[in-house]
Amino acid sequence: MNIHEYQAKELLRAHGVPVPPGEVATTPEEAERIASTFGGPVVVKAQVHAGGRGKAGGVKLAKDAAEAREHATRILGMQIKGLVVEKVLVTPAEDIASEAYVGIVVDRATRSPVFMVSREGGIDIEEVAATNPGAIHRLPVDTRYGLLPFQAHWLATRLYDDPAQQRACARIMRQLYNTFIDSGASLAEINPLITTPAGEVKAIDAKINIDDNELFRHPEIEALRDTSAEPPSETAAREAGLTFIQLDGNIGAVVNGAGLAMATMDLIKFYGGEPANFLDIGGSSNPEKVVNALRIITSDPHVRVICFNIFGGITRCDDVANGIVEATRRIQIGVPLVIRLTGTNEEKAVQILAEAGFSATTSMDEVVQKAVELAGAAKGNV
Amino acid sequence: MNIHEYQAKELLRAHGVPVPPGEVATTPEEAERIASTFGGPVVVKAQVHAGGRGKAGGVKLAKDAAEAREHATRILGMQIKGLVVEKVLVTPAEDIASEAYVGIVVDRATRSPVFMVSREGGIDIEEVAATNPGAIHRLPVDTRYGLLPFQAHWLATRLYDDPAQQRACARIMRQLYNTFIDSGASLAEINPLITTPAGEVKAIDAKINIDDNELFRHPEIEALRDTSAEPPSETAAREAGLTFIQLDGNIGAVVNGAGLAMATMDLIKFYGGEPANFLDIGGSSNPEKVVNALRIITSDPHVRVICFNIFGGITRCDDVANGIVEATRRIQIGVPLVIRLTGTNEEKAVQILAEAGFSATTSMDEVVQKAVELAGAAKGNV
Amino acid sequence: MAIFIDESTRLLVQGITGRDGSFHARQMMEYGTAVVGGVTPGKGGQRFEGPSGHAVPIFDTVRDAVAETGANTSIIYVPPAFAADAIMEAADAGIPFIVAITEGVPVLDMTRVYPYVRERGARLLGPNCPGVLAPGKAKVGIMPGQIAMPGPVGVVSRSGTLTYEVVYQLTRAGIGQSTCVGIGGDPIIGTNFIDCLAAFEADPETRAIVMIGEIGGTDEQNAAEYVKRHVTKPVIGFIAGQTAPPGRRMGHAGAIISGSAGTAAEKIQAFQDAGIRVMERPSDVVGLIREVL
Amino acid sequence: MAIFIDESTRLLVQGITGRDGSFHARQMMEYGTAVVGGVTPGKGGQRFEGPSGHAVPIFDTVRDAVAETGANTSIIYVPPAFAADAIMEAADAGIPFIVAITEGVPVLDMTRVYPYVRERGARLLGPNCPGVLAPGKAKVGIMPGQIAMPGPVGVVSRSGTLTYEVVYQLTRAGIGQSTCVGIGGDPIIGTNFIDCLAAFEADPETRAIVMIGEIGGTDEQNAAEYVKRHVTKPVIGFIAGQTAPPGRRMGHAGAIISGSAGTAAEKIQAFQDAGIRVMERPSDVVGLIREVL
Repeated sequence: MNIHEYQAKELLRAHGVPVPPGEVATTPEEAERIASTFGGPVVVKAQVHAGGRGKAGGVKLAKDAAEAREHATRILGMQIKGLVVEKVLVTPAEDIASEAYVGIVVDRATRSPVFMVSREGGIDIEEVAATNPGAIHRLPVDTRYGLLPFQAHWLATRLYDDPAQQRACARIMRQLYNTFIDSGASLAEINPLITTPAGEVKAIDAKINIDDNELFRHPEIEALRDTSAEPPSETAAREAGLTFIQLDGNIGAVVNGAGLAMATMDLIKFYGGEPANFLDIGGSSNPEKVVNALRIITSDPHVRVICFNIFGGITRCDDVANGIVEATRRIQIGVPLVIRLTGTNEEKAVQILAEAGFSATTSMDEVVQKAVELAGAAKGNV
Repeated sequence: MNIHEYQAKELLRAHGVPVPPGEVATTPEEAERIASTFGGPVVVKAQVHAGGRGKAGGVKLAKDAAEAREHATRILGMQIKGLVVEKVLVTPAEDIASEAYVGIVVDRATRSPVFMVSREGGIDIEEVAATNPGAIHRLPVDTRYGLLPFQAHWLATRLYDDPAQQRACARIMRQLYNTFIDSGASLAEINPLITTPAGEVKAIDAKINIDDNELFRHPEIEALRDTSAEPPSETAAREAGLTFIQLDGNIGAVVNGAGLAMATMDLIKFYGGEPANFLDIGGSSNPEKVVNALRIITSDPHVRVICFNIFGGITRCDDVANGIVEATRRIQIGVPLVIRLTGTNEEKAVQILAEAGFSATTSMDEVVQKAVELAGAAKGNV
Repeated sequence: MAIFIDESTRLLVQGITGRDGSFHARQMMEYGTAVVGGVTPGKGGQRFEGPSGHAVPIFDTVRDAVAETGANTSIIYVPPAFAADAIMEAADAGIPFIVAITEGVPVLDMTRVYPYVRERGARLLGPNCPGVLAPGKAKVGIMPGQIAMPGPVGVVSRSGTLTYEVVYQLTRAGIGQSTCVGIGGDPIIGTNFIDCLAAFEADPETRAIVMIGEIGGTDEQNAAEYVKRHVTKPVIGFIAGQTAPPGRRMGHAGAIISGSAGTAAEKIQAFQDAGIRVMERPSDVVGLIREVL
Repeated sequence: MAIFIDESTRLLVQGITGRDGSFHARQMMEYGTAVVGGVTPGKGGQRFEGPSGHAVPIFDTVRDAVAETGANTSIIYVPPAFAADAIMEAADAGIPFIVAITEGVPVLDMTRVYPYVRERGARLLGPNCPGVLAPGKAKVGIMPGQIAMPGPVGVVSRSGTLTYEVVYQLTRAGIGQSTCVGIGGDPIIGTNFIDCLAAFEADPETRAIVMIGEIGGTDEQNAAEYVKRHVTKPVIGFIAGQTAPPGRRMGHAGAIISGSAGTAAEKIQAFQDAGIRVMERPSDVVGLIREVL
């Protein structure tokens, strides 16, 4: 789960990280009022779940409250990577002496959270990794011990030469680590971590992603979810227990299992089609999930055909068949369905479908080829 | 450091362990007042740092407040293993269906805290170990992981058959473990852990010892120290940075290093004498420590001779010599001193002592033999 | 022979009285796996009724279960909040091979579980995996047994149903499998491709290996490097997610392209560099395996 | 040869700018130990002035120090609150032999430090120990160098000054030592009697072993058992605390008789049962060693 910059900063602040103040505005008037309470120049920052906000014009320096209002007017409602900006963060502008990067991410290879720090902050860490990999220092943390004082100190000495800044930084490393662990994060980033001309060390921008599997432990973090910041189809899918990702094509796909769902997308492409989505109905499916899946896919006007690819294991094919029949009763599908079913209770499923006037195949190649064909034909019709 | 039962219970209570209420009285009147607030029968329990309070008559059941007063009158001021009872705990009497033992102690062999649990509670665990060792279940805890839920559950299933009692017990195991860790304990015991006829699980008596090396982290626990519960000589020694233990003999010993101090006691015994104390002036000694050591030893009227055994390493012999000279100026020693000094700055030390009229040897056997001789002669003189 | 499990497997089912646990315990018993007991705290002393009147004892703790049954393998079906504890309990009780089916285990839990299991010398498969199937010998997991048949091909995969697809293609073509292993798609897993490749290389029954990867991370690249250096048997590979957009998690927590890292293209390249023949479609497996066998 | 240290020891001093650290760093340099650097956070880049104009660099972190100096041993003089961290820092930086002099390290800290060090394949001596002295070769610790001389006797002890006493007796009688090791008297220590006995057994220069124990715990009993099974060289033993009262901690946190366990009598019995000759007085060491050499 993604959370906004202002929410990430709130979590960091609660763990003691020095973060400048800031408030969220949803209207230009509010932005102006907030800016005027801070006095001097402020930064107006779009709050969306997308990188590259700066390049997209979503982050602007305002010399006073009036200018903050102007920037907010422009930024609110703007689209960044397809997401509409609904909120801006207004925060005092800081004098910056140096910018560093600090991040923690779960690393598959070491099976642990890994710190990455670099004196080259304020830019995308991937850019640093590409242009100057030696500038990035990595430190895996064994969560059984936590971030040990000597490790926090070592990280700090990679970033700063001044002992006082090293101490301040080591403290921030521990606070960042605690934030990461306490909120069940999969990624936590401060970029940039600045020093001011007076020598203070502060977090100016922050990003935290939460491991969805941790959310049951953290209702207060689940409550930070901003459904206005994600496509409504993905919200609906999540609430229905489905994994759904919107794509640009015209062939809807309903698959059980993430690997098979990806392979189905790839096969659609292989046969010259374009997938409209990734959709995994998951393991122990029930008919209702299939109904919801179809409801979500049919709400996409680009979809010309829907392709089912079900390999019954835990998922029972007859459940899926019942879901298809039920869905056609309850919703207007409006596009052709092509169905592949094999595995557990395949025969029952074929019978249920046949009774409802659907045919099914047991071959994945066959069903995908047919879907591509139908999508092409439908396109031709438009 | 030892703390009292009522203090141990307070720590357990703060960690959620179900402990019946209780209050401390220093006078019979107070005991009566407390008993009357509880209503029914109460137990009056001597609060001293000594085992075997029950056998010594320090724990009594009172059917009402008047009887509680009578018991308190008898127990307050009583001596248990040489310690005067200054306080009693007054606590409601509980109906007991079963008594179990639960303890955690740091184990040298596994280098970890080890739980010991037994269905045979209410008696000394060493007695169980001697008579029915199979009744004790041991579980080492890796502190990097803490007490894991399955371990707490396993311990609980060793003590109880009823699932509800198992769950209650598993919770208490975790709470006891947390108490142990959070207070920097070296031992934490609940004995007995009872069940009531209604099926509740409760801690009725508790003992916690704190690792002295942890006290710097726990000023709130250091504050629990009851100096009235230890011999004044030991309090004075601790405050002077010395390790001192009062013994029954008449030969005072001042030694640097615990092993050498024990070996000196043993050698006194070997040559037919009786040590009056164990006293380790520690590593980096300064003259003031020696003065304090002599002050403490000479306050014991049984001491007939004082034997110095110093092997200079970090400890500098001249520091010790200066301390001896300084002490003889400031306090009335009143008994002969015999001195062995060797190692770092030995020559300087011999010179300092010679100038003050003392002689010294470099042989441990020699100095101890001389001390035993002088003690015998002194005894003869009495 | 097979890898990880075989006829000598004595299986314990942790969470045997739950919905998934009880269903799959029966499925495994029907397949012929020697399920010797189950564990459900608070239900110790009861019995679990398997198919055809066969019942096994239920224990309160894994330690008790191991002491009574001599179990040497455990499979875990407990809910995500308790899965880490269940895995550690199995390892602590001396179980050398542990399969965690549970989906949704917090990744940070796994950062503690993995070293715990390793310190005790045990092997963990999963979590969030379909388990392992040694056709004709034993099934420890949720793979549909009927789609597999004994034979010379070792199959290892990060995916569940995609594995079934490939196994199904092989079986329909009359090509059997020595063992089918689903390692799971979570970011932190107990057994990875390399562990399985090493086991297949050492298994005399296995004559060719099918490795099914997906986008995200560098496990496939590392596995390719391992194949180049240490695997003498022919390896066929597949990567799912060639058309996946970057930055989006494709179902599996681990299946995500971060920036330019973890793409299908770089994995396919690594496979080809290591001499691994790459399938374009799952159904290509049959032709490629026929070429190498 | 010697055990744990010798002429190839390249020593780092953690806490080199502190009172004890600086004093003993100079003492060790004077003894001839190759002190190659020091570590004091915040003082990286400065230099530490040793005796006779010899200066060594100070580093902020052990990792930096190892990278620059090739140190293979570290000694720790930092205060108790920071000692656990310093030990772990040394182990994490790849130092294979770490000596912790610090007294007063919380025991619960050590329950985490010990597995951390072991996982990294390092050996810890101490904490709360006098270190190790290989007469004529190197000194890593606080033992007074002048009381020892090179020779065939390995000395291992839980005590500090009592060790000096025994070594002093030997040296005065003209009997030299291969290595003198103080393992420390804390309840949890990194290196115990058995580790040292094994090292002495393997060390060709050592021809006899003196083992000095004390009351508390069962380390001496376990060591006696080990001697019986694995040590072919003659062993002489001593136990301090024969007259100690039960239940009182005799200075060392580990030196305490709990109930009837850990008494001098049971340890002496264990020694005798293992064929270890037992000294009645420290000065007996000379006569007993002469008998066996």
